[in-house]
Amino acid sequence: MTESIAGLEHQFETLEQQHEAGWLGMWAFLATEIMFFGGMFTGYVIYRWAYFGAFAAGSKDLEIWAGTLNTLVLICSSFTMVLAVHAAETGERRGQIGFLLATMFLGTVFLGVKGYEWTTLFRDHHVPGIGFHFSGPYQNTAQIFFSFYFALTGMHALHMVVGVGLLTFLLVKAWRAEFTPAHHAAVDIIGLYWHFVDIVWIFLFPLLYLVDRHR
Amino acid sequence: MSMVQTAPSYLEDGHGLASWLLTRDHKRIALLYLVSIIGFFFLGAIFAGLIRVNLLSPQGDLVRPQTYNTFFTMHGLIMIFFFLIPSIPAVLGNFVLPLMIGARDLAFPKINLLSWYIFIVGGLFTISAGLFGGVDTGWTFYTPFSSIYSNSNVVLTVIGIFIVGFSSILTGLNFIITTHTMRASGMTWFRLPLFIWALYATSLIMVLGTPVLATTLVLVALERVFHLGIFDPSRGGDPIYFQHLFWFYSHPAVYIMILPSLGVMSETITCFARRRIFGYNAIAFSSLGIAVIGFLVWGHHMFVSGQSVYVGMMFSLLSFLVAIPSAIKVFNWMATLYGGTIAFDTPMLYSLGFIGLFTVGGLTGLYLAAMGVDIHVHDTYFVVAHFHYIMVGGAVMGFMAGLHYWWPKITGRLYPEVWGRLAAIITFLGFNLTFFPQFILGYLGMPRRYHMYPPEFQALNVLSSAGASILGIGYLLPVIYLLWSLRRGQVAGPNPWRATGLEWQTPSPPPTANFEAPPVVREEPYSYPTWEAQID
Amino acid sequence: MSGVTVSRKTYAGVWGSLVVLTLLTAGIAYLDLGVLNPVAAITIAVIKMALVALFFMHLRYTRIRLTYVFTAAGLLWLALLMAFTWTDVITRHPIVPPPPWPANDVTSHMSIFKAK
Amino acid sequence: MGAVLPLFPPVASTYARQEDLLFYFLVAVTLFFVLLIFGSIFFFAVRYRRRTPDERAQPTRPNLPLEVAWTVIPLVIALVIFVWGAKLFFVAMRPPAQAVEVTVVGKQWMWKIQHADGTREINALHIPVGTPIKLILTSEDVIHDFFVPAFRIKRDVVPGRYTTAWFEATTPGTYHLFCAQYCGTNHAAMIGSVVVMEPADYERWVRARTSPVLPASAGAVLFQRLGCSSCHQTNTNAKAPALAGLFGQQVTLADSRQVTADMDFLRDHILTPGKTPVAGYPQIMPTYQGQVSEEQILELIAYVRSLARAERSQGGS
Repeated sequence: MTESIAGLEHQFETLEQQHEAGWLGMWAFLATEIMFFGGMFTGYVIYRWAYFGAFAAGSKDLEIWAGTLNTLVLICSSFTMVLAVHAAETGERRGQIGFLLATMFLGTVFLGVKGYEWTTLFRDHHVPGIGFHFSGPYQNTAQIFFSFYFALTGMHALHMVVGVGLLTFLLVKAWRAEFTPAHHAAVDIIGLYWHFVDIVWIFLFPLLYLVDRHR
Repeated sequence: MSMVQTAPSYLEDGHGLASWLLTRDHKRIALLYLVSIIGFFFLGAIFAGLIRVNLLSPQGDLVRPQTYNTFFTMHGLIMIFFFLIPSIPAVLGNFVLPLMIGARDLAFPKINLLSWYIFIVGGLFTISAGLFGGVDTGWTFYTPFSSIYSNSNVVLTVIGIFIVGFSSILTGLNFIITTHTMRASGMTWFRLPLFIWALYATSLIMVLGTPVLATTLVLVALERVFHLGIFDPSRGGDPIYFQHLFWFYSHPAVYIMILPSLGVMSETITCFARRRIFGYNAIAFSSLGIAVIGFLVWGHHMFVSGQSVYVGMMFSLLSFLVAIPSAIKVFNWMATLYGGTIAFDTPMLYSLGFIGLFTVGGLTGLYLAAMGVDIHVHDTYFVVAHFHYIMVGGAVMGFMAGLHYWWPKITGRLYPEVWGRLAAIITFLGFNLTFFPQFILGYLGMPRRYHMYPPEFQALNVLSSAGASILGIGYLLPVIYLLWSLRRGQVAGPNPWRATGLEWQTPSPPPTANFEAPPVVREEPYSYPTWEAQID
Repeated sequence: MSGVTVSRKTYAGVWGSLVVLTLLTAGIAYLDLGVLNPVAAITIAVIKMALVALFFMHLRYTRIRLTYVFTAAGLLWLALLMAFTWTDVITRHPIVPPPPWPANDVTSHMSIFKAK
Repeated sequence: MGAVLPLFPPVASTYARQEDLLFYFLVAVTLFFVLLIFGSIFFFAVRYRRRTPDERAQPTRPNLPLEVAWTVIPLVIALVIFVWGAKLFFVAMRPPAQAVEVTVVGKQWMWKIQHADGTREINALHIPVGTPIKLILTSEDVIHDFFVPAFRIKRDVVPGRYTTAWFEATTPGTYHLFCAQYCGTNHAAMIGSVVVMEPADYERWVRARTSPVLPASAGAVLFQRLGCSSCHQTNTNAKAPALAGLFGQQVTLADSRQVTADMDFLRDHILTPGKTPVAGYPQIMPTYQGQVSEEQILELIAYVRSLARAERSQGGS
């Protein structure tokens, strides 16, 4: 009897129950993600308090245009993502494919800009480690800032890469026209993940790029 | 009894390796976990044995210091991350949670299987770190020792623990969502067995605490490889920040280990006293209370670490508060025993032993929460004795109680009762002989993680090692008779203990779909018959 | 899982606000507001988070109340981790101020216990 | 020492006596509850054992007063222990003003101890009975922990900062000194002894020492040799703050915070000058990380402290 409903897995009674479980599962997972980044945010807060001058100096050394551009790129990608979800809700296959592709493209642009920034920092010897060099009064404390910069942006970029992978999975399914207005939980749920990664960046931007800019 | 089984039991539903390794049935995954954690348990126990042999003499004659350090590190890592944390949740919880709430499976069966594979991969990493030179940081990975000074295989180990953390997160997530969305009709929250409440509270900790451990370990590995300097004082870092992050997970992790055992107690005590639980609400909410307040006490590991004394005071106060829900549980079980009809089957003997040892372990926790006394006993064998009373006397006894309790359900067979009782008694006695002397050693001032010690501590150490060998017998016996029972044991029938609860209303072993028809719940949990009902 | 299909116009409005807020936060960073600089930056970030969560993530439209509980739990636990660690760091100073000067040589050293 | 089966550690400091009192109280509480629980288990096990397979139990009735009682009574006991323990902790954390300072530097795997008069010891600490001793602890490498069971004191020795502990020995004798924080391969060998002596014996021990150099004098020499004196001058147009009278004062930082110029402050400014720049001076000081040992930092700090002392005794008299 239960097998007759398309797309219903054996452990659930109804599709609604199945969707609810998937939705809640993703939100619970996002709660764990908050804590995953939270450990590093905590460190950021206490070190920024202790080494404010170094954080300001390090922050001014980052390219603000790159940070702002990336923020805008991610916001646009969230917008295209939500439009892809919308297309799934209304069952427009071409819309799904188009917006998923746009989201993936914007995600890749983000990673490209990030890669450019990292290369610049590497060239300037601002990568923590033996070769670290920073001129000016904060030569021996600025490394802490860059440690957090690389740990946080690195972890975030890793999440972006995973996100692009998940979008590819969605794209294949959209291509095969597997999403119907009644059954498109995967788009919904992966969309949540993508927006979460966006939110993390929304916080990283002011924390990393905008420390004491006015001075 | 002629059993007309319409569906084959989960054990017979498919044979061959692939039917096990690719299964999505929570019951089979539970058995995969059972076999793996038993393996890890005896691996950890071998290290424990080597530690105890080494400590027979004050000079620590058995092995060199460095080897001893890798022994206690591996003992701690394996026992905590690969045995205690998955023990009750991933084995017993996995098996009985869907049965208890009347569901066909967990909400995410594929993720459930995935978490077992993650567990195994994490285990392989950690074991390979042990093989390729070992790791000598202690399970606590304190920086800057782990991040700079240790010459052992820290990164590989850290990766292993990082990976296994995700197994724990996914299991917790699965349990939470399953409990929320998959309860049978009529199974309201206050009709849930208390074991489910305990598992829910445990999952809460797994989901919200484990990611912080993951972050911490990533930072340690990065620090070691790239010299980030976040925990390194010579680069401006703060080692205490590591301790905060580490204990934010690792203190609640203690509750991951003990809460499920407390849940098992509520099942076994009611079943073998055959009496409805006293104070259902108090026990249910004390589980949640422990999980929540348990997150706010981590600083009591850091009273002498150089953390602020004011924060220390706050942590001390909260630590005393978290003792209260544990006390409430014990009193409620005593009140349940009062006026019951108590039978002394093996699970009950383990449970009564549990209550005793947990009481001692809990009360000695007060010494450690009291800041003035903690100064003296911190990082001594007093602490070692205390947490073994909680984790071995508590969590492992609880696991044994649960395993024996649900064994007939899992396998459909009964084990030989006499041997079971004997093992329970041997375990209890051996345990006390092993760990009670360590309280005295600790107050005398013997620090932990010493491979040699002043000669006046020898007598107590010898006593402890003697106890460990008895304890070893107590753990080996069940392996023998439980394996024996698989083929030769008496057929159990659906409900050998005449217990309440949905898991006993389906055949043993249950069919793959758990129930022949979706169950409907119409009464409170633990509705055992009483005098009154007889008069009516 | 919303059960409600939100109009594209709403999404576009949210997107526009997010862009404006991004430019705003970058601009404000160049004004000297003293302690208000980080406050403004975090406030704007929180508003942006709320917009994304409420509209793009459908938090505003969902029927499943539990979603709020899960989100709140994640944020609350993060707050606890930060608050307790932070409290330690800012109150770590010794409970007695350093003495004017130590008993720094043998004579003062000996005089103490001779006085006993 | 030497007993075959000791059950209780020696009590050899004022703090040990106070701490043992709370310990005895805790033992009493433990015994009470252990007897209560074990006693009830045995009693119930006998009284309510199942006599026939079909025997039925008494109905479970709610009993709110009972539940409140076993919540409130343990809570009160717990709070009493909390307050008592916290008060003790503050005793242990608050050294008396007249305490004699001893500096301790831990390294893998030895204790390097220096007395206030400059005498150095390794893995041993000789002290007179009845004198409060304040330990200033730091580490060269990993976290260690200075633990003397007979005194019931223990304090982590953290690299990069100073922690303190204090005690007043009450009984002459030789006591164990352990490292209690795991610190690597020979952690168990990082032990030593604390020798508590009668005043007369101690005086004899002091006299037998070759006249050591005072830490402050050694610091003054270093101050010249490292070139500190070229910037930290007393005249008004110096490039760096004058250090006389600095120690223990409130200092305003560049970000307008106020901090006390204590040992950690001085240490940070020698090793990581850019961490908390001081208001009114350009941040030009180079780091001395790697150029000075932990002991030398302590000597430099002793020198700066002695300047404060000279300043104050001038102003005071």
